[in-house]
Amino acid sequence: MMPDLGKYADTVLSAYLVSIVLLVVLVAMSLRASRKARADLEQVETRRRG
Amino acid sequence: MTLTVSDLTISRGGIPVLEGLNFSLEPGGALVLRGPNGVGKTTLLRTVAGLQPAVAGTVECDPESIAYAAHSDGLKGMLTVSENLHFWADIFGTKGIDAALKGFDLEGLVDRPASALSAGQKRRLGLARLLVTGRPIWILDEPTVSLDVASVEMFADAVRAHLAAGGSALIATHIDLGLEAEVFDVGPYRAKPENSTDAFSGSFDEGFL
Amino acid sequence: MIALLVRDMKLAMRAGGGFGLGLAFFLIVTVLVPFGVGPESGLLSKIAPGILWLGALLACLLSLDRIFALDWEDGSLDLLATSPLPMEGVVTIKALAHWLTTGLPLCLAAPLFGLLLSLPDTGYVWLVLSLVIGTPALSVVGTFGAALTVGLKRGGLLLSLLVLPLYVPTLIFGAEVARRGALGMDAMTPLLMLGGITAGTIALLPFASALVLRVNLR
Amino acid sequence: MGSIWEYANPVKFVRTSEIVLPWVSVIAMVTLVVGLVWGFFFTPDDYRQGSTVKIIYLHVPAALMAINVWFMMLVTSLIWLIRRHHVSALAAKAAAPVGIIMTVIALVTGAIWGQPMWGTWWAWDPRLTSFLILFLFYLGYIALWEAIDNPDTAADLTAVLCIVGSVFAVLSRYAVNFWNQGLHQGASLSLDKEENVADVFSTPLYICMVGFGFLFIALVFLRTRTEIHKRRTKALLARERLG
Repeated sequence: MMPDLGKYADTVLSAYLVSIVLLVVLVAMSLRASRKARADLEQVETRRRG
Repeated sequence: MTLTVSDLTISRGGIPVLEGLNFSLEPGGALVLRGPNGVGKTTLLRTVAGLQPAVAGTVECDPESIAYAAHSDGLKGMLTVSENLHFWADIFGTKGIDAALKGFDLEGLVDRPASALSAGQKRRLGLARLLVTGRPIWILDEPTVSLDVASVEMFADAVRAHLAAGGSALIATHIDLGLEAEVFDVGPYRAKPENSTDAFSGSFDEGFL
Repeated sequence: MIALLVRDMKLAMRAGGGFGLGLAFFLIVTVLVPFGVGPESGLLSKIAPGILWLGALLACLLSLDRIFALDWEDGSLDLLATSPLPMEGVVTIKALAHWLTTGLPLCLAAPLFGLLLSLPDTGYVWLVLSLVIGTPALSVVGTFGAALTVGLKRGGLLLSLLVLPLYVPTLIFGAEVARRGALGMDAMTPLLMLGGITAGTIALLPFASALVLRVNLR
Repeated sequence: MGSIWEYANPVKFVRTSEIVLPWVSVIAMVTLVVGLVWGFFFTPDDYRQGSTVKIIYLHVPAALMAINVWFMMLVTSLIWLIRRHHVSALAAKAAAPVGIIMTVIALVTGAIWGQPMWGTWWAWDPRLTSFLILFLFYLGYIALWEAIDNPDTAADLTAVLCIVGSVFAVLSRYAVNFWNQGLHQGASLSLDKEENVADVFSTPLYICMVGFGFLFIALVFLRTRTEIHKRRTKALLARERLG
């Protein structure tokens, strides 16, 4: 199934690896920040309403 | 040259501090602002002077008629007293600094660099700058800080002369200057946090509450 | 406006630091290069235009945060904002004062430093010409950066980060004029581009700087 | 539904993003996977570049996004300065990190791809260099947001920086072109962005571009909502101190 990448195999694979890792890190960081911000807000809101 | 403030709301760091302010300053009149420290007197003066946009309400006056004096006097230590005054005279396009020198008893210090002045003398030089601006409306923030009693009296005389000449003054201070001036206490105008509407104009924070 | 310029020049003169700082830095950079690159004059003369331009640019960058910092601390900026002078005027005068105290001395000293780097003879005229036309842009753009970071605590580092990318076009065309001049090639096109950029920044950037300064004065 | 400015107010934007975000994320995920898999597995090698041509499916979309994100930030900065809508300023702040990551991907894949062709990891090719400059602009923009604590001032200053930066970015783009031709005829891999690549390559390429586009939209919705939540928390805390 793996296409024959010939002598450039490591070049192509490293490019894909780096890019995908960067994208995954970006998405993960964004999600983490979103969850944290939502949690902080909930905490402040409940304190304000409570 | 009247200054009228109608229904003014001002904010500091994005949070409203004072709201619903209404007062006006007729030529020849003086208004003393009272209120606890940190209530927003400085912010109010800066907004009236045009250094800061108001959150709501209006300040009607000709911006060219305002002379603002804050805590820091804006003096250059390297320049002598006369050079400092001449500089501001040129900037404001007025002639002669003798009246200012006489008004604040600075004749003796003309050639002394500002850095060699005492705090009181520096303060007097900062206030003398007001005379040099030739602007009718004075907006002063705690002008009598670091002034001894005699200098405070000298300052009060200068203000009286300014008022007699048809000028007006808006002064934030705790010391009784002995001026015939109305007192305007800003305490009750503190921005009440409860009535936060979900309005989305106005300052940054307001948009998020 | 002239009063502001006269005052700033007087301050620079009296403070003494004004003129010397930029020049001393430029000299140090020029002297250090051969230590780093080797004394071999063939190589030096090839890179001399670029190094001299880079030294001038960094010398300009060095003295940027002092443009507004002093007036910010002693409250003069507030008073200037409420004075009849338009902020655009104040900003332009500040840029001019910076250029006169830093940019111009660099242009005058550059040929001298060119000797240190064995700059080819034909290069001197073009070097000075490119610097005279290019450094005003460095001062105007630098003033914009200084206005952006005037209130910030450790604004110096941020100032360099913000301003250096904005210096790229001026550096490229300026160094190109000097390089072609040194090789005796025709350097008119890059010179025109350099002049265009400088004219554009002088005409447009003060409005952005004034807006930013007013925001910072809030 | 109200005009577009209706969405500029924060609470309504948050509500809208709750609805839109799942959809956009799914679309982004699907198109990205399809595009990359198609490009990686089902396209032949290029007769000249061999299999390295497969890097195109990351390099070109990322480079395209790097520029479009800055353009989006320019538009939102203008909206903030003119219409004073808070969401617009926050959207610009939210987009910047996405933009800088796209620029890094474009740079890295560009360098890796160029390596076999030029024999060096980095060549001062005009395009790669202008992306490096764009990277510096992003860095400065993000640093300025972090350096200022009053959000209102920060929004204004970063908006002006974005506008001025855009003009100088364009200037640098042409200066770099001039500078590189001037110095040496680098064997730059003149793969133009809008080249008419053979169809067998272009279909997956367009899918990848769409995928990157939706990924950006999803991330901006998510990150803008995060910024709005942070702003609301900060405002409430400030009010507690004041009250």
